[in-house]
Amino acid sequence: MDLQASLELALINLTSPPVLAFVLGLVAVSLRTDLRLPDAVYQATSMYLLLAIGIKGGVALREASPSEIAWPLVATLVLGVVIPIGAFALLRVLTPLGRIDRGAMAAHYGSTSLVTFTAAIVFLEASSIAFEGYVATLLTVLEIPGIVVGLLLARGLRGGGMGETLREVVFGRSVLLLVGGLAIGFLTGPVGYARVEPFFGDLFAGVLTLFLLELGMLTGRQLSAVRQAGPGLVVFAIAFPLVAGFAGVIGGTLAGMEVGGAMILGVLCASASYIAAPAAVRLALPEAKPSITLASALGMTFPFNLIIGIPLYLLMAEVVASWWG
Amino acid sequence: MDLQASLELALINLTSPPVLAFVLGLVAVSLRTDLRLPDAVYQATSMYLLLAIGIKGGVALREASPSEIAWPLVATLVLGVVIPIGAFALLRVLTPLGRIDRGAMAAHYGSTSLVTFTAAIVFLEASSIAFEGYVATLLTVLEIPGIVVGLLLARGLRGGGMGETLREVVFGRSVLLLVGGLAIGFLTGPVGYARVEPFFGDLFAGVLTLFLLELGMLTGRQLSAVRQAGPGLVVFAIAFPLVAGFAGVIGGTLAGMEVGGAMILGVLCASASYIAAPAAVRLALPEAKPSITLASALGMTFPFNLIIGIPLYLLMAEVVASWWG
Amino acid sequence: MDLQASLELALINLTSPPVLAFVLGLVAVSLRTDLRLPDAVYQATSMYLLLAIGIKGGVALREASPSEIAWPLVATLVLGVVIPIGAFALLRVLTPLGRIDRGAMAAHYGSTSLVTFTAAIVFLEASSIAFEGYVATLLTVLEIPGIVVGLLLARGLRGGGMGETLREVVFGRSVLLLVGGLAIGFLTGPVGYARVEPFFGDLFAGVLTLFLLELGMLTGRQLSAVRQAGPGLVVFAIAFPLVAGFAGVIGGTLAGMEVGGAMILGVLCASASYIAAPAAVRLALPEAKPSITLASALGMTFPFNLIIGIPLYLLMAEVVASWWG
Amino acid sequence: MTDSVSDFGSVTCLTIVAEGILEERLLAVIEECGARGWTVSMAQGHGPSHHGVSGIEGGNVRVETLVAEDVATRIWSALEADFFPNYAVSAWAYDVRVARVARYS
Amino acid sequence: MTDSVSDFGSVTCLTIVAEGILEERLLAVIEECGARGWTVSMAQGHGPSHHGVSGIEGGNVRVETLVAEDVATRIWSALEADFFPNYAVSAWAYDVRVARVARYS
Amino acid sequence: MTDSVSDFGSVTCLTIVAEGILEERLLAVIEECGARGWTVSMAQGHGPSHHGVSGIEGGNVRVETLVAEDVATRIWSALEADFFPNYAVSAWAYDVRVARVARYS
Ligand SMILES: Nc1ncnc2c1ncn2[C@@H]1O[C@H](COP(=O)(O)O)[C@@H](O)[C@H]1O
Ligand SMILES: Nc1ncnc2c1ncn2[C@@H]1O[C@H](COP(=O)(O)O)[C@@H](O)[C@H]1O
Ligand SMILES: Nc1ncnc2c1ncn2[C@@H]1O[C@H](COP(=O)(O)O)[C@@H](O)[C@H]1O
Ligand code: NA
Ligand code: NA
Ligand code: NA
Repeated sequence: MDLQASLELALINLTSPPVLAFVLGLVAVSLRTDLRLPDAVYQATSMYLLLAIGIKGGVALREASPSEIAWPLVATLVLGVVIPIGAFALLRVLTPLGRIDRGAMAAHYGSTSLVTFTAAIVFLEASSIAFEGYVATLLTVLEIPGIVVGLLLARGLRGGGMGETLREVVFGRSVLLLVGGLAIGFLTGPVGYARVEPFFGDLFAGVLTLFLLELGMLTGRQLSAVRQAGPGLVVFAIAFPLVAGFAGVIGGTLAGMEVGGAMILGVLCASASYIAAPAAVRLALPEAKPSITLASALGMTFPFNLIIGIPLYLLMAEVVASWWG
Repeated sequence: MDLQASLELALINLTSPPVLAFVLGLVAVSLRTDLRLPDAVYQATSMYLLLAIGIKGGVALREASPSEIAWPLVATLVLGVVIPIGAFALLRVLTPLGRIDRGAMAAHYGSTSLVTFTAAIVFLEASSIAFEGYVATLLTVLEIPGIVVGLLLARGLRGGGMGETLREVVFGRSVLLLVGGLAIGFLTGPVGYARVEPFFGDLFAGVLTLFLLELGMLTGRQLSAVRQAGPGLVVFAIAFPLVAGFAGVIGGTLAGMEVGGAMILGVLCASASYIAAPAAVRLALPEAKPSITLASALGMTFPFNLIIGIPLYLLMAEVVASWWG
Repeated sequence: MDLQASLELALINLTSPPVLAFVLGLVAVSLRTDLRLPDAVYQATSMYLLLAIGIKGGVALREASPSEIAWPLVATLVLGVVIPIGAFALLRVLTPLGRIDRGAMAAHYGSTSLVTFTAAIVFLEASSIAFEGYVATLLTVLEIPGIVVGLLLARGLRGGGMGETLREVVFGRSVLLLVGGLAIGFLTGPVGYARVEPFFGDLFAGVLTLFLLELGMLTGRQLSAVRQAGPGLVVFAIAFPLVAGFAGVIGGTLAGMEVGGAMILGVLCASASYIAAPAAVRLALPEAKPSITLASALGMTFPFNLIIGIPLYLLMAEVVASWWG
Repeated sequence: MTDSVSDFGSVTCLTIVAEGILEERLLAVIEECGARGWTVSMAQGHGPSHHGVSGIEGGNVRVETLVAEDVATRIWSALEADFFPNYAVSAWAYDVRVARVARYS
Repeated sequence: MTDSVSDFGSVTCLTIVAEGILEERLLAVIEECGARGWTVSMAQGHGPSHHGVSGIEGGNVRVETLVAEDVATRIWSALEADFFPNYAVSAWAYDVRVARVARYS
Repeated sequence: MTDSVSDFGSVTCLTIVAEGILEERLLAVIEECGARGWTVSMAQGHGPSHHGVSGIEGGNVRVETLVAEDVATRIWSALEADFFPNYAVSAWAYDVRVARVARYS
């Protein structure tokens, strides 16, 4: 893909309604406009997004042959363990953060961002680039190990109450909706899905737009914390996604995925969770400072991935594919 | 229809997204997962379902000729009076429940379940089996008499405040939305409806899926009450739907409805209300124990109908039709 | 257009689902039915409507050439200043209202009603009458000047805190969502819009129906205030929309708009705001009595426009066009 | 406008939490007993008379009403007569200070 | 960490219910007067100055703020000067016990 | 049914506002400490330990529980041990009058 094509794709991404809504949310905060999606609707919206992505993943999973999906699953699991360890180590070099805060960060970056993932999907579809339908399965698979590894890095294996915490994470609402959605999609298949597609499928990009408006406002309110972040954290929040994204792209390509699929695995690795991980980390590592993880994950990495990262990981995937091909 | 076809249809039903979401709700409760549709969204969702079903029924009613719909209406009204009386009598035989509680149960089983009805519709559409569009009208018609008869059985005619209570039921939100929707649909007709169909029509199955997730959780929390229910109540909760469903199928067939339509009337008769009736019974018969009616209607009859009953009533309708034909 | 065609269009309007839902809301209140869209959902719904209309307007704006839209914009701005002044003056003649209350009324009638606008759009689309897509842009443009002029008429230029108040209006949620939506639609264009159209486009009429059910109830609860309104206010609430609507139709026709577009500009001028203006007036003119403005704008002018006005302004536009043509 | 001292005073704040279905009835009773205002919000809850029905009704309703003592007593009596025996209802009262005390009594 | 006795204390809980449109302004006033925290929820309501506008605004806002007595007095004055005369606002105050009293004053 | 005098009494109303994620844990703690009921609603808030995470969690949770004094003391201790040090939590207590006092203690 030449430069011009890349720039065009980047522009498609930048001018997609979800990304623009995110920017509108930032603008609203900076204008001090009193705009807020009511909590009840916000909660229902995030339930919708999790369930919808799960169902879609389940339908796709059913259509994938076991042999086709085996290697991508292995690659995803390996990345799910390696990435948080890498984050934990890199943070030691770049920042003065203590063990607990680094473990919290590792949990966020080891897990994945549903919204970045879907923005990437929307981007690929808008650009008519093919990808494997089962990527939503990979999202679900990558959701949990990163969090668990991050918590273990922070607490060590001996930590009391670790079992109960893991229960809270694994049986928490995010995972339940994702995994439950996967099961629903898998069992109902394309025929059953067709009946609910107008709701869970066609509305997805629009609901995401509304959700990103709210996330933009949340991010806008977080900007002061971003400004206070030391230079090390800023470097991490930008550099680590590039490294992890590259690892994901390589992993996906090695596992035999298409360019679009490898790019998505890159996005999953590069993105940091701000739905499942913050909740889990709050419960399990209350001493960790949320202002640090949020400033980094939501305040810097998320917009970076949304605006610059997504087309970049596609470029990476194309370059890497050309090495192999 | 041979056994294999029946099993296939049963499987289609069992693996439809709404039924699977109900099961996911049960699972969530058993895993003690903290998942709940916010009240505001839950209320709006039930408003949506009632209004949508009413509008669809109204549009269909307009297209039905008076002669075509007259007998089905008569059959429905007769069933609406006979079924609660039957329930009241049968409960006397099977259970030690007092007059008030039996009246409360009669009100629930005399009325109908919107959700079971729509699951049946989704099922018929998925199986490409034809049915009369005006069945949503029958749903509305059957909603009220059962409740009134049940309350009268419990209280007798002399009961003070009966008038005010009836007013609360007849002018309550459920009936208003159903009847109001009917009127809107009837007046706007297919042309007007086409403009709101993407909202009230296409999204229906998806919204129902979300609603059933919540109902599954409510049912899951009710399971301890189910376990405490005496054997008589369990027998009633399973046997009565079969009897009432059969009566409905016969009534529909005699009234000249198609197989699909007769099956739906069977479903309406077999199902017990848990939107309109619990509210009306709470207001009018506060001494009745909600744990009994809910355990029976939501905890046993609803899942039974959803999972086993729906394909069964279709089988009944086919058998009965073959007798007449 | 002959009388029969007009009556047919009036009937199409009267039997459109949104108008019927409004009537159902009135009926619900008169039956004392306890029906209410939960606040959280109501707020989210109005956010949705504002954002959706903005986005649609932005997409259309992008497709309009500057030369095409210049005159309509000028006409709209002129009308946005003239109409509130006219309202202020006419109220002095017709009613005993003081300066503050007349300024409040001027702000309401100078601004526009999103819901009346969209009912008019739904009506034109149902009647297959063409109109310029950028009318949603005109809605946004007309939203603000009327409010500002009304506030200035009430307070005069010297009023302390006027700056802060204007800030609250211009950066308030309504304007932010409309203008933000415009920007999103403009930047994303038809391609980006296509992905969110199922949500922001296809659902619009249905969501509007739900919203109008709630507005019908709000209006119903306002009816006692309407009954108390003096005859002068009643005359104003009916006559002024006719005058302003006619002015809008003339302005639109002079600016070179199609019949449908001129009619929409008429509707924008004839309608009174009850989303942005009440909020702005409450904040800036707290001494003004909301019961008066609401009784007039929501209790009389809104239903008048919805039921009679919309087809009437179309007739006007056709007549005026025939003068010019 | 700020001779506030004169109209400061104490009234009873009565909070009633009940299954949502009762909202209309509760507000009617409160008004009949002489309350001149109320504030209503949505809530979830659990209590001794727990049964699952409030979930199906879309939760509980939480009503606060500031009233004079005699009005509070009348509302209590109404609650005891018509609501406590058969419904899931909790209520509690405490004294609060208000400005413009005449509005609440 | 649990030498709680030392920092237990009493502060004023001020509850303000107002038409929703005022949320931003109320919170700004509260903060200016010295409150260090607040809790906001959605509500519906009815009162002597009832007019239908709060329905259109999406309901009322219910603000609770725990403050020291002097802060409460300042907020009262601000309410009396800027809010009571023209808006639908009710407010009431009562004393509550808190731990870590320093956080609220 | 209305020998109300006999069972009127005073209990403690403990209000706890915390980041939403804690709802399940708080209710478990409250129940363990002996509370027999609670009322939960959604809220937004701001306080000394403000950090943006409650927005992402969908807001705060506001729990009210009426309890006997000893239960209140136990809940306070649990809050101080497990919640105050690390979470955004505010709590306050005051005395309220209830009928059927036995239900709350
Ligand atoms: N001890 C309590 N503290 C706070 N709220 C309560 C308490 N007991 C009951 N409630 C509330 O009152 C509602 C009615 O419950 P009940 O007291 O069981 O009749 C419950 O759903 C709770 O919301
Ligand atoms: N007596 C009262 N008890 C409880 N809340 C009240 C009372 N009076 C007014 N309110 C609340 O305060 C809001 C403002 O009303 P007002 O007192 O009319 O200015 C109302 O909408 C109610 O939510
Ligand atoms: N002074 C206060 N008054 C009322 N609510 C408060 C106050 N301080 C904190 N809160 C509430 O308690 C939550 C937890 O905050 P914090 O006190 O910062 O731990 C906040 O989000 C508010 O909802
Ligand atoms: Na990641
Ligand atoms: Na039935
Ligand atoms: Na106007």
